[in-house]
Amino acid sequence: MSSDAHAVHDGGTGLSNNKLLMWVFLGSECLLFGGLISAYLINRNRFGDGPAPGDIFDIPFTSVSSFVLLMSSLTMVLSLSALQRGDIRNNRIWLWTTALLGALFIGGQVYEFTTFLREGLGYTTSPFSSAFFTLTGFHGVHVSLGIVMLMSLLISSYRGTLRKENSETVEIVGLYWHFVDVVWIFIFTVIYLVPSPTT
Amino acid sequence: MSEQTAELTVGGDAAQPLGVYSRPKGGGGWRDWITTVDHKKIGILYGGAALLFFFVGGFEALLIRLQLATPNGTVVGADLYNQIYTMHGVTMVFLVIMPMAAAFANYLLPLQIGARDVAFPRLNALSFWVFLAGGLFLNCAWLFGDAPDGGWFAYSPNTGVSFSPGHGMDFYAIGLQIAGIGSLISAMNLIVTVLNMRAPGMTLFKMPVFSWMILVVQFLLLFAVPVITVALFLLLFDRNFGSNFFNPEMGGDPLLWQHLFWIFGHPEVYILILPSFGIVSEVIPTFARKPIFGYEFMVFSGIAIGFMGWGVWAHHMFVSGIGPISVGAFTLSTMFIAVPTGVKILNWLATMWGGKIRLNAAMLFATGVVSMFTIGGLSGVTHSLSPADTQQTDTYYIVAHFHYVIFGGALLGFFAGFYFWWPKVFGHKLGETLGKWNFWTMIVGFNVTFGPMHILGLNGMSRRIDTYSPGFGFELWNMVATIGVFIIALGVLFFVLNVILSARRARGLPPEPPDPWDARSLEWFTPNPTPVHNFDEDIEVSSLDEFWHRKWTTDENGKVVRKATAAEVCQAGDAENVHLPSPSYWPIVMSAGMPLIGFGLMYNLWLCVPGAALVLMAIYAWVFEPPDDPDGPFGHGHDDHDDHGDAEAGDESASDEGAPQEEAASVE
Amino acid sequence: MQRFLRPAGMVGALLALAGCAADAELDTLTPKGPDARTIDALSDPVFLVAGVVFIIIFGGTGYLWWRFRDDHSDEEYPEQVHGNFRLEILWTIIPTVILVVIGVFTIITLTDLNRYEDNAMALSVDGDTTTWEPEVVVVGQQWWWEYRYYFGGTEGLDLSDARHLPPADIVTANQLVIPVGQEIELKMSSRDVIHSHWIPALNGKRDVVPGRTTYWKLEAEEPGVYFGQCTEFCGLSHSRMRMQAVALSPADFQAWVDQQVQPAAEPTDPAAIAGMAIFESQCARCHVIDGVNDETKGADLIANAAPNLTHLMSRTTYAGGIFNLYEPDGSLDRTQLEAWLRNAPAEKPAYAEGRRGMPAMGLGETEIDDVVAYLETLGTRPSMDVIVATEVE
Amino acid sequence: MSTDTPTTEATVAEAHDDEAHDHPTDAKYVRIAILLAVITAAEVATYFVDIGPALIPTLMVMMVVKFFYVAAWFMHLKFDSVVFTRFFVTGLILATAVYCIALTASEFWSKG
Repeated sequence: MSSDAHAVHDGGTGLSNNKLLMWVFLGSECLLFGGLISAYLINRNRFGDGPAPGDIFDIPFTSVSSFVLLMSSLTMVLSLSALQRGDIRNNRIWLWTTALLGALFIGGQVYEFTTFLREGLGYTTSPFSSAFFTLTGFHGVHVSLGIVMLMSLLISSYRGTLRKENSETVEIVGLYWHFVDVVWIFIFTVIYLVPSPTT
Repeated sequence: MSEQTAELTVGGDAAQPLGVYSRPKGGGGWRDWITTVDHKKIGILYGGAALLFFFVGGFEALLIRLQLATPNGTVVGADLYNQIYTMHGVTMVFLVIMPMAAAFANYLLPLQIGARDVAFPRLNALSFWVFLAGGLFLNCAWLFGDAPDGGWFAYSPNTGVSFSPGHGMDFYAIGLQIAGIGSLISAMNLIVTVLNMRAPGMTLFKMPVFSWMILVVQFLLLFAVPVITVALFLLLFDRNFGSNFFNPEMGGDPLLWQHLFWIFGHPEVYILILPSFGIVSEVIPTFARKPIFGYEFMVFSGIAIGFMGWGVWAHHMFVSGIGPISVGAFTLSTMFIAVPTGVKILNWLATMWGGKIRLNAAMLFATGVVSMFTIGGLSGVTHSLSPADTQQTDTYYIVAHFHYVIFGGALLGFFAGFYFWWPKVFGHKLGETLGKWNFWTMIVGFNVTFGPMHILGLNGMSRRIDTYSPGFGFELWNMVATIGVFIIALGVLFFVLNVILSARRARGLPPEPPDPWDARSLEWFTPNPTPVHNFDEDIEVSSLDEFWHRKWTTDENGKVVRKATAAEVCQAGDAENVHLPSPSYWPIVMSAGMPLIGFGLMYNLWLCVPGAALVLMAIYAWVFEPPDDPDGPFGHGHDDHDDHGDAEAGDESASDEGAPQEEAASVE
Repeated sequence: MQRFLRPAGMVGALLALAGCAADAELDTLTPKGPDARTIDALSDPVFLVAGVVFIIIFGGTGYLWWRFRDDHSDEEYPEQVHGNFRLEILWTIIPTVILVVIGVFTIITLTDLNRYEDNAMALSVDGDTTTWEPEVVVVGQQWWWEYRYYFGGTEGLDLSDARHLPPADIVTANQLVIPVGQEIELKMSSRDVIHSHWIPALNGKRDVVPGRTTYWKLEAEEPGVYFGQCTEFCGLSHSRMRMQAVALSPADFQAWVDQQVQPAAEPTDPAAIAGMAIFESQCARCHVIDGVNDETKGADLIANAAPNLTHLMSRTTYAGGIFNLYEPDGSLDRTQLEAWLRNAPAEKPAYAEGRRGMPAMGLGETEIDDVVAYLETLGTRPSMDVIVATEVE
Repeated sequence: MSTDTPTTEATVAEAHDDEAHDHPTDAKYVRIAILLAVITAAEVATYFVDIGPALIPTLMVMMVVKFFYVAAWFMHLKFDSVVFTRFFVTGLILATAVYCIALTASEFWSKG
C-alpha cells in the first residue's frame, strides 16, 4: 500500500467510496429495523383472539435456524479471506456454502410461517401477527437479497471476473450479510428468547 | 434499490459487447439531459422540477385562500378542499423545498469542496429521477380524481381503508415511498462525497457553512428517511393487505403512526430549513464583505440543531394523550433547541456589524430570512410551552408559525440563493431592479398573508377546515390573508419575468466574468457558467474562504489590500482531456419502473411485472455498463469522479497484471 | 356572547388586535375558567418576551442595513472580524437562562393542569340523592360529539371499545352541560378516527383517540355558553364538528338532570303519533330515544351511534353543533330542520353511502311534517338566555 | 458525525497496514464462530432452565456480546477505519435512543 499523496490527503478519508457507501447505508438500516422492532414490541401483547406469541413460538426450531444464519457469517468471512489470498476455489466453495445456509434459513422461515398459518396466525389476525410477519418478513427479504448478491458474485466468479483485486466487492457484500446476521441476533433474543406474553 | 446496485460490483470486461450496455453517445439536446450524470445538470434538473411543483403547490395555495376568503366559502367543496390542502402540504414539503435544497446541494456542494463531481454520479442521476417519478406519481392522483385527503401528516385511522376508501392515501404512501428512496440515495451519495472528495487541504473545518449545513441535512435524511419508510410501509400494508398496525378495531394503535411520523417529521423540519441557513451564511458574508462571524459556532450550532432535532418529535403530540411526564420532557427539549438557532441569528447580525453592506436582491432576501425566520422561531418557542400549545396547536397560529419558518426561512433563503448563484449557473446575473420588486412584493405579500394567521389562530380558528361560519371574528383577517397571497403571486411573477428578461438581455453577450460579487468560496474559482469539468486542476486549500484569501490580504496596518484580481486567481476553464463520468440511460429507466409498481399495487398486481422488469433490467444493465464511452465527448479512460480518494482502486489497477478491469467506483 | 376587550398594549399591538376581534367565541386569550386562565398566565409573559426579542432582532437588522450600508464613500475594505468567543458564549447563555426560567414556569403550569381535584357535589337523580364526582364521558365520532353522564361513577368503565358502552344515566350530544364552579373531569374516547375536544375559554384541547382513553378537565367560573370546535382533522366534515359547554348554576343543573333522566313522553298529537311510527321504522335504525329503543341494537353506522334524541328539544343545536334548533325569538327553526330531514348530505357533507353521517331519508313532505311534530315532543325547550347565547350562524 | 482529518489519516494508514499484515487468520475466525455458537447455546439454554429475574439482563448481555463479536471481527470494524465504526455506531445509538424514548412514551415498559 503506497502512501500515494494523491490517494490520502487532507481532502478525504482515503477510504473506498463503495465501502463507505455500504457503511453509511447500514447506519441508515439501523433506523429501519429499529422502527420495525419497535412496532413489534408495541404490538406483541395485542393478539386479540388469535394465538399469543408465547404460545406459538417454537424456540428449539428457531434456535436451529438462528444458528444456521450465524454460521453463514463465518462462511462469508472465510470466503472473503480466501479471495484475499487469491484462493478462487475456496472463495467459491464458501460463497456457495453461505448462500446455501442463507437459503436454509429462508426455508426455515417459510416453514415457520406456514406452521403459524396452520395454527391460525394469519397476517391479518391481530396487530401482533401483522407486526411479527412484517418484521421477520422484512428481515427475510434482506436475507433473500443477500442471497441474490452472493449468486451474482458466484456468476461473476465463474465468468472469471471475481479476482483477488475485486475482493472489496466480496467484502462489501459480506458487510451487508453480517449486518443482516446481527439484526437477527437482536431479533432472536428480543423477539423469541425474551419471554413473550401468553394467553 | 441501492443496496443491490451498490453490491453487484462484477467485473465488466467480458460482458461488454452486447449493444444494450453501451453508454449514451451525446446526442445533444434533451438526450443529454435525461442521460446526464453531471452534478450541475442534475442540480438544474432538480431546481427546474422543484419550481414546476412550486407552481402547482402555489396554485393549490391560491385555491385554499380563495375558499377561505369569506365565510361559508363555495369555491371548492369540502372533499376537494381536503385534497387540495393535503396536496399543498405534501407538494411544498416533499416536492418543492426538499428538491430545491437538493438542487443547491447538487450544483454547489462539489464545487464548494473543490471536486469534479459527486462520489457516485449515476446514483446521483438516479436520485433525481426517482424523486421526479415519486412527485409525478403523487400528482397523478389528480388525474384519477382521487388525491390524498388525509393531511400531509396522514393521522391514522382516518387514513385507514375504512375512513379513506379511495386510492388517495395509496398515492400518498407509495409516492412518498418512491420520493424517499431518492432522498436516501442522495443523502448517502453526498455524505461519501463530502468525506472523500474534498480538495487537497480542505479539512472539514475549512468547508463553507453551506457545505456543512448540507452535510448535516444529509445525515438527518440518512437517519430520518428509514423511519418514514417504515411508517409508510405499515400504512400501505394496513390499507392493502389487511394488517392491523393502526386499526383500533383490531387493537392497533393510532399513536404508533404519530410517533413514527414525527420521529421522521421533526428532523424533516430541519432538513427543510438548514440548507437555507447555509445559503444565508454564504450570502451575508459576501455582501457584508466580512467573513462569517463565529464560523465554528455556526457549524456547531447547525450540528446541534440536527442532533437535538431527534429529541423533540413528541411536541407535535402534546395533546394526543401521551402522559404528562413525556410531555414535560419534550417541552424542555423543544425549548432548548431555540438556543443554537438563536446563536445562528445573532451571528448573522454580527457578520453584518461593521461590514460594508451591499443591499442587492440576494442580500435583501438573506436578511429577510433573518428577520422572518426569527418570527417563526419565536412563535415556535411560544408553543414549546406545552400548556400554551394546548390552546395553539391545530389552529392557524401553527399555520402562521410554520409558514414563517418554511416560507420566511427556507423559501426566501432559496431566493437569496437564486440571485447569488444565478451567474454561476447560467452565466448572467438576474436583474437587480426586478429583483428588488420581487423581494418587496414577496415580503409584503408574505406578511400580509401569514401575519394575520397568528391572530386568527389565537382567535380560535382551527386548521384544516374547509370553511368557517361568520360571527367568530374570522372574516377580516381571512380576507386580508387572501389578498396577501395574491401579492405573493405577483412577487413570484416578478421572479419569472426576471428570469426571462435577464436571459434575453444576456443573449449574445459574453458571460459574466468570474467573481461577480467579490465572493469567498471555491465555486468562484471557475468561470461562469461553470465548465463541464468544474476545475482545470485541484485547488490546494489552506484556509476557510480560500478564494477570498487569494485575492486579498492585510497589510502591516491591518488594512485589507488586494493582492490579486479575480481574473488572475480564477481558472480559465479550458482544460482538455479531463476524464468525466459517462452519461447513462439506466437511472431514468430504473426510476420509470417504480411508479408502474405503485400503480400495480393499487389497481392490478400484473402492472407490477413490467415495473419490476424495468427496474431489474436497469440494475442489470447498470452493473454491466462499460465504464466509459470511447466515442463520447469526454475522452476515454476510467470514470474520473474518484480522483480524490478510492486508493484501493487506483492501487489495484496499477499493481495487478494490468488486465482491463472495471473500477469498483464506476459500478457505484 | 360577551365581548372581552383585553387591555391594549399588554402583549403588544399584534395580540391586542387579536383580542379586539368581535364575537370571538373561540378566542384563546379570553379565559373564562381557571384552567384556561392558568394557561393564559403562562403564555402572556412569554408573548411579551418573544415580542421584545423580535423587536430587538428586527430593529437590529434594520439598523444594520442603515448603519453599515455601502455608501461608496471610500474604497476601504471593512475589517475582517472572524468572531468573538466571549460574545458567542454570552449569547448562548442569555437565551438559555431565559428559557430555563420559562421552562420552570412551564413545568409548574403543566403539573397544575394535570392535577385533578377530588371534588364532589350532591345531586338528586330520579329522586335518589347521590354524590357525584363531576365527570363526563366524551365520545367523538364523525362528525359530532356525544356526552355521557354516569352518576354512579365511571370506575371500571372501559373506553377501549367506545362503540359498545354500558348504558348511561344521560346521553346527550354536542352540548356539554356542566354545573358552574365545579371541575369537570372528562374521560374521552372515539368511535372512529381521532378528534380533538377544545373549548378554548375553559381549557386547551385534548385529542380523543379510538381504542384509548384520554383525560381532560374543564371548569367554568360563570354560568354561560362556551363554544368549541373539533381541532384534529377527522375527515370530510371536520370543519362542521362543533360543540358548546353550557355552564348552569347548581340549581339549574339539577333541574336539567331531572329532565334528562326521564324517558321520552308518549306523543298524543296525531301528527306526532304518525311521526313516532316513522321514527320507529326509519330513524330508529341509528338514533336512540329512551323509551322507544335503546343502544344495545347498535346503529347502522360505522361509528355504531347517532345522536340520542330523547331530549332533542332541550338542546339548541344539532348536526354537530352547526344548525340552530330555534329561531332567535324562541320558536322552532322549521325550515332548517325540514331541510335536514329532507336531504341531510346536502346540508352537511358526509359519506352517508359509506355509513358515515346522516343519509337522505327519502321522506315525503307530510312525513317530514309528522317527524318534526314528533321531535317537538322530545324534551323541554331551554331558557331564552341559553337559546340566545348558543345561537350559531 | 464528523471526521476530523488528522486522526483519520493515521487510522487509514493503520487500516491499510492491517489489511496487509494483521488480518485475522481463518483459524481465528473459526474460534470466534465457536464462541458465538457457545453463547447461542447458552442463550437457548435459558429457555429450558429457569434463571429467574436474571433472565432478561443475561440475555441482553449475551446478545450484545454476540453483536459485538460479529461487528468487530466479521465486519472488520476492529481493524478498519474508525470512520466506519462511527457511522454504524451513530445509527445504532440513534436508533436505540429514539425508539426507546418512543417505547417509553407509549408506556411499553410499564404495560409491555
